[in-house]
Amino acid sequence: MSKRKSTALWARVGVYAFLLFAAAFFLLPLYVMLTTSFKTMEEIRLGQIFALPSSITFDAWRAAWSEACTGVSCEGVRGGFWNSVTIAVPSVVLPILLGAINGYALSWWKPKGSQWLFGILMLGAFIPIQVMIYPLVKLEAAIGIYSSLPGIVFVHLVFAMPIMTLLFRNYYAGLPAELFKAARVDGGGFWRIFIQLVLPMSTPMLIVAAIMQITGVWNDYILGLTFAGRENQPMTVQLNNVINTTTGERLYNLNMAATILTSAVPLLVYLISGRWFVRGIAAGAVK
Amino acid sequence: MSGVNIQGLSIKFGANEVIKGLDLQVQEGEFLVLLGPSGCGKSTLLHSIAGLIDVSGGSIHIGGQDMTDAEPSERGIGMVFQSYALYPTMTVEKNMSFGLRVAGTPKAEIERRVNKAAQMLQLTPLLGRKPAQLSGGQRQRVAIGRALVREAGVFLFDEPLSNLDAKLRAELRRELKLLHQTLGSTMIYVTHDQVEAMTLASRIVVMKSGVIQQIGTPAEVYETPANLFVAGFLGAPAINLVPVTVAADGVTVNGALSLQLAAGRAKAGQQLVLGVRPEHVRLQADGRWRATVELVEPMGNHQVVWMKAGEQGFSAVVHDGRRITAGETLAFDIDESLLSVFDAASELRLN
Amino acid sequence: MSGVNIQGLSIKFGANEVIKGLDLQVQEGEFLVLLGPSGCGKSTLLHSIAGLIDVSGGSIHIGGQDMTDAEPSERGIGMVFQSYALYPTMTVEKNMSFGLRVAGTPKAEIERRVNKAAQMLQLTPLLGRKPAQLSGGQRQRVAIGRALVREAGVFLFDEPLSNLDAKLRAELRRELKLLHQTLGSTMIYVTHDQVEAMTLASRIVVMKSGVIQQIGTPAEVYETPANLFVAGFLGAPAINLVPVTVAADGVTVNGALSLQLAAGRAKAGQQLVLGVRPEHVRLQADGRWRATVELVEPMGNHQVVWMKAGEQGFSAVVHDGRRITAGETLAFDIDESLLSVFDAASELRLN
Amino acid sequence: QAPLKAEVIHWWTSGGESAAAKTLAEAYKAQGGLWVDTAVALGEQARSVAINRIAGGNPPTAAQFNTTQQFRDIVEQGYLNNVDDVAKRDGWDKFLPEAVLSAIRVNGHYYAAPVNIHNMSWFWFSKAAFKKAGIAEEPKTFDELFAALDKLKAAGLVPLAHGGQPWQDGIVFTAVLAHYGGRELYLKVFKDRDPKVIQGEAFKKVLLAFKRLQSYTDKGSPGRNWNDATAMLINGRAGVQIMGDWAKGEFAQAKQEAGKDYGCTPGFGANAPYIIQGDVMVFPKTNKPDQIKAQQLLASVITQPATQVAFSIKKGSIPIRTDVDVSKMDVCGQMGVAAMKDKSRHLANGEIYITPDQNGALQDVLTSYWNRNIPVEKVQKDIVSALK
Amino acid sequence: MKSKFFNRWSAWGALLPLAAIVLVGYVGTVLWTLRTSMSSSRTFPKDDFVGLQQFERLLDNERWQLAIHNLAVYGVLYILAAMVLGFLLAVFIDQKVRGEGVLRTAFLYPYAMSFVATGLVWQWVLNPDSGLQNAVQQMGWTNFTFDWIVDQDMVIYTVVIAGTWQGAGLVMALMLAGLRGIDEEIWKAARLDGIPTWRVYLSVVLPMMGPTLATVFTLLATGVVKVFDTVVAMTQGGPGTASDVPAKFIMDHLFGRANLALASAGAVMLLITVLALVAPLAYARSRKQAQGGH
Ligand SMILES: Nc1ncnc2c1ncn2[C@@H]1O[C@H](COP(=O)(O)OP(=O)(O)OP(=O)(O)O)[C@@H](O)[C@H]1O
Ligand SMILES: Nc1ncnc2c1ncn2[C@@H]1O[C@H](COP(=O)(O)OP(=O)(O)OP(=O)(O)O)[C@@H](O)[C@H]1O
Ligand SMILES: [Mg+2]
Ligand SMILES: [Mg+2]
Repeated sequence: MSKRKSTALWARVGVYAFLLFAAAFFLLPLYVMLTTSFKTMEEIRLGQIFALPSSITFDAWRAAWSEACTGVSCEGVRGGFWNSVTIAVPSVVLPILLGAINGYALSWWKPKGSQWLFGILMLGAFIPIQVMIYPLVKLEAAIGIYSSLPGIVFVHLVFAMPIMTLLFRNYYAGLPAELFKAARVDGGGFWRIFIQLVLPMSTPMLIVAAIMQITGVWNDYILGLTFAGRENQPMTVQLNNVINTTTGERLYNLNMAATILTSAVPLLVYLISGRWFVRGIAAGAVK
Repeated sequence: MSGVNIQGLSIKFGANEVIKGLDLQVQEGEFLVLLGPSGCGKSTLLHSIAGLIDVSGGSIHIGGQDMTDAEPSERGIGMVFQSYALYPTMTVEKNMSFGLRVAGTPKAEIERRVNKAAQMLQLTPLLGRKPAQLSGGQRQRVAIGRALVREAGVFLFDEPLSNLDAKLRAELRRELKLLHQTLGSTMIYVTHDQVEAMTLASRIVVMKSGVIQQIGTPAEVYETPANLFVAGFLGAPAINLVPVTVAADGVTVNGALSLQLAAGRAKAGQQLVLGVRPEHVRLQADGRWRATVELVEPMGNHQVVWMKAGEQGFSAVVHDGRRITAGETLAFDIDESLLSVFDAASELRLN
Repeated sequence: MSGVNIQGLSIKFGANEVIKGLDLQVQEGEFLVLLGPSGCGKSTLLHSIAGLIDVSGGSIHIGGQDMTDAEPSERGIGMVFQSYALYPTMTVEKNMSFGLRVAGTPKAEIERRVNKAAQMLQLTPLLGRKPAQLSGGQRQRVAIGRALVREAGVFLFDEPLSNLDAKLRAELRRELKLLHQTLGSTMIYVTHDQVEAMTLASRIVVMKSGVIQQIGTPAEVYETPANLFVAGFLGAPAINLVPVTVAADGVTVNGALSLQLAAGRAKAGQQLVLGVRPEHVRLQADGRWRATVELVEPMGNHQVVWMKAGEQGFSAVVHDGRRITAGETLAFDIDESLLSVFDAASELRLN
Repeated sequence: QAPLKAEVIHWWTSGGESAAAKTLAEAYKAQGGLWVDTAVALGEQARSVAINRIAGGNPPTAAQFNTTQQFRDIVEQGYLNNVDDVAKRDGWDKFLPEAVLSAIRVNGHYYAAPVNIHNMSWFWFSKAAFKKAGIAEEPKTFDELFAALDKLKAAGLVPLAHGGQPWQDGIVFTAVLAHYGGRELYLKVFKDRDPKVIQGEAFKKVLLAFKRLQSYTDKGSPGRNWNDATAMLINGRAGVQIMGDWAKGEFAQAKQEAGKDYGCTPGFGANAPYIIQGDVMVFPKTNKPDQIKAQQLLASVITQPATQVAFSIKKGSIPIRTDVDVSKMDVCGQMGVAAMKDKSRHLANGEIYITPDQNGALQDVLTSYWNRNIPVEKVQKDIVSALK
Repeated sequence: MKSKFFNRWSAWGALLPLAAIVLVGYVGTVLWTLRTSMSSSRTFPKDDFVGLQQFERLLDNERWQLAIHNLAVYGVLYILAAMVLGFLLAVFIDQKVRGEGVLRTAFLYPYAMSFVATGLVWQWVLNPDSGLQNAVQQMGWTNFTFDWIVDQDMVIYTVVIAGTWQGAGLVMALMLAGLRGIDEEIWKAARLDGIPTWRVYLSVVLPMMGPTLATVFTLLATGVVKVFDTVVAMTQGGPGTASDVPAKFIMDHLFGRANLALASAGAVMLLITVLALVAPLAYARSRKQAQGGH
């Protein structure tokens, strides 16, 4: 008994030790980023990256948010925030929805020939996206959505399709087939089953998909830059302008602050999404 | 309108042919019970009627229409799955109402039907729970409820009461019978409970390895089993089987019994098997044979007595309360008119 | 060594107390059958004995040791889950042998045990299949097999035979009994099948809503039910319950029956309920009462006759083959010595 | 009348650069224009955005570019408007050095407006480090440079602060080739790409000197950013860095003053070649009269003397024309302007003679050589094939 | 019958957008890329045809060979490390630990951050002068060396470390979603069988998560083939070209070096390599499915 208790205790200690160790590994760069963002450039030049800032200054944060100049405009990363939101909302919702529908159709209905479609799509996932930019520009120019909000959303849709489809297809393939049978007897047509039965069971995957898509879209800037048009430039364009200079002076404290600020939205999503990671979605469904 | 007509049905899983050229006519409004050993293809048959597995051959007509390739939802069926297949994310109430909501039934009507079914299945206090929070029997009742609310033309029940206690089962059995009468729907019902089979069925189908062995009323199947398999499968305790050889005159067997076999059905020297139901073995002082009691099983309202006469072991059911003890020797007799006679080679019934 | 001793056990799901201060001693080598209506807490009790749910109060000793907080694997238990809980990615053979392989049992021994169980459960040809490729009954048998190979000190069976056909069920019942005798392990067995309960149990526990109603041998529970619930729960068709009022003298009831009640157990004017098993209602020409037949259910080896005497409906079991038709009026009698008498208010047995 | 709107794509994104860009925008505004800014970090990226937008039919009014072979590519495709009218009107021929003119002229037409001149191979010295190592004077020849480096090494300092990234390796190579190998060899290699010269002894010596410089770097050099290397000079840990004129920005940020805290030279000796590279502004093809007007106005504004000085002071580069007031520029800037006045010192950056592809291949060879122990003969052979 | 037809049609109808995207977005661009790879295009696509010249040049290119080699090393190690670490994290987080939300976010946050900046931090941390080595040496262990990032032979492993740091969190999230979909009763059965927890994860849970693993693997594999940011931000492909990868090679030629044709040839080569690796797998799978496996 007591031996068991003590082994359980040790197991517990082991679990926490591992998690804390892992957390340390994961958080180390964040620590460096944070401390750097509070330092002055003089202090940073000393090269003591692990040292705490001798005195905390918020200048870099302020500059990153609202003052830093990239080109003629000096509004920090704040400038593109609403553009990013405007791009992100449809570019997250549409691919996830379409991915879920695709995954559902591919895994449960399996229309003839669809596996070929999926195969090609998955192969497409292995092409570096930059190679596809030029033809896509031509395509969008031809159909007249180049340099517009629909233009950028369409591109995000294209690039998200393989992963989103894969994600949902494999997830649905793991659900008990009996449920599909029951739903078909209950008279659910393709869409009914999807909306009323499948979607509610997809919460964990929807969360994962949202995490991926939000991160992807939010952090993208090359596509936004190329396809969104001047009016819709996402905030990452500013971020990259801030941190991606080669031949101008580089302000590391500002870079770090800007990076953290720009990641705030995905980070918030990560934190909030947690409560949907519940246990046993499919449990108790079938005997 | 909703009879089911199955012709030459064949179903394969890979190389394994599970249903083999099966023909079955179910009349409209009939209550058909499917019986058969575990793994004989009962669930597979129901699934194919429901359109949930693709058939390898043959046709299925429902209500006169060829439904072999129709969508499950098109077929006008309600089904209880052996494995329940409840929707895990929906509450009991949602589970039951899903089909109706999909069909666009008016809200009030849905509520009425769900409440009616919940009441009948004693699920009312559980309507708000999710399947994972239910006991096995409760889940099974939700599965029944989900089928019932559909008020379909054909109901397919796959062992719907197997996880319920005897009392509830008896109640539900009665409710189902009532429902069958009021709705007039066709019911195809798989069960392993012979009481259910006997009380519910207008006809019983006995299957073995994907092949139908006999179709008939409960009494027919029980009293005049078509072959050795059916005889042995029905009845608890099982029928007593006695191998015998026909004597020269063709109607008396082993010198002691004389049987009414249709002329020409048996010839001298032929190997037969006699089937005697345990309840037809009468322990009476003036019996023609004697046997030694080996084991007595008290069953509440009756006892089962396991005996041996010579090499032949057999059982008898005793209803009076008399004390019988192992080791005792008793006289017994049987009524020849209630005997079943089978050919040992073909296993088919002869009388 | 492996008796089970449960004291003051309480289990809650949220606010819902499913097991309420339950005490239960199971002797080593005993075959205890748990009976109770669907949702009364049987599975929950088994799960708590196995250590699979945390108890809210009370203690569980197994083999004399406090195991309330022990790991399931340390309790020396084999269990069949009501929902089977097979490992979906493993073959039948792997499913059965997994526990042994992990425990480091020698290969030959594993093979021996698995083959033995597979043979007993008629699973040998299916050893290479995955659970999804099995019929319901086959899955259930795999679940039994997985428990059996453990040859544990305590076996917990949660409705292990519910999805099997009567014949197989009878065979397995016998095998389990045999196994129980050879292994000498303690068995706690949930079933809804009264034949199983009667034939297997050394004692029966009847539960209701998480509370034990009666513990006793099958005969005790059946013949002298401790309260109205137990009486009504056991027996099919159910016991006939007749509400009566005690006459002035305290021993005759409604002027027609005289009962042997212990002095002082009932007083004049008290409301009682009499319980008469259907098989104790004897249809005989010289019976003291008459009733009209409402429904006759043929059951193969017996008939159940539903009758009405005045306002009181009741059933009788008839074993001789005589033809009874609905509408007929028959005389009947009952044996007062076999009556159960309950207090209508407390529902407890009085005689 | 509405101002002439000009959308400009450029990669001046750092603080100093954007201040410089702002001077252009303001000058443009003052003369009746409206600068619409599209800043995109990294030259490659900005160029590819411009090209994609041209291809997609939504070109900007103007785009920053480099006068490399790629510039000639898009001219050949007919994607650019020329600014011959402006050049004629403003008389570019008169005040722009020939080196600049030839860079923006294709088939006799001017397809770009020059913005500034960069020299990417300056030598920077840390006075603090030199003092610590006991070096009294900044080197005047390449041999003195090696001597200084040796002294720095002996003093336990990092002699050469270097960021081991391919483009920085390239900068060092260019500097060695121009200042150690000399002007003739430089042109033979880049302009003529003469295999015999490349496999000859003189070039071999250049390569060996280049590799010798590598031995003065510290272990942490690979992957380091150029400004971290500059920081080593600023805090006196390292003595010398070879880097473009934008390094001044870092010194300025650290409040160090040219000539006082750090030294600089664009080469050794009075006749040392001055390597010219410049940013230019190109004007994608459009038929809209408004846009063409905007393009021409912009071309004109950019090249005006006042704009030029204001821009270069902020940017750290030097003006494209020498007829300007340099008094506000720092010592290094003035050195640059002085060098620019002497036409014989002009030397175009190698990239102008070779395609980006060849340049890249050359960079691959150099960077391998810098980082690995490869026989110099093989490197010579590889360079021949890279420049083929 | 009408409805069966309708449902089939619905399924196809639902897949139409996908089909359009595949056709136009993928098949179209692949064909375009293939075509371009056989031209002499530089900054802009050209219509001429030069046969397999670009491929010959590619195969001759030492940098490309090194990049492919690095990709193989990186691919194997990164996928392995990210999957193992991600799975372990998911498993440990699944032990009903306190602060699950915080931990989950801590493991996931790298995925949210622009690698342009975090790559810089990794470059600092791994740099022997400024980073870990220096810090540890100053704490007294003067013999401690950790200078992989400046070591030709080891630098690719630092990319693996940083890549794993960035990607493991996502793997964890996916695995966690998969883990939490597993029926509680299976766990109970395994506990009764006396299977040690780690063994349950390994022998029961992991096989049940087959589809999740496939997802994760594919996800990581596509990431490997396209790996670019990580390398550029951390090492710029250096020291020298020691940590070069095909995507960087392609990108360099696409933009900086204005050699569209060679970049396209690189992309085609990559695709062919993937096809060569994937095709037998896909074929085996479809064979297995056709035989009625699950
Ligand atoms: N996870 C849960 N949350 C809430 N209530 C639960 C949960 N699991 C079971 N219950 C309830 O606890 C009661 C007892 O359940 P249990 O499974 O023990 O019943 P049982 O006696 O095994 O019934 P059955 O014969 O139907 O299997 C039921 O009323 C059930 O609804
Ligand atoms: N997916 C499958 N692949 C291969 N064989 C299968 C599959 N499903 C069922 N079988 C086999 O088909 C046969 C018939 O199965 P079915 O489920 O119809 O039996 P059943 O009569 O319902 O039995 P039970 O009474 O045990 O539920 C069984 O032997 C079973 O093993
Ligand atoms: Mg079945
Ligand atoms: Mg239960």
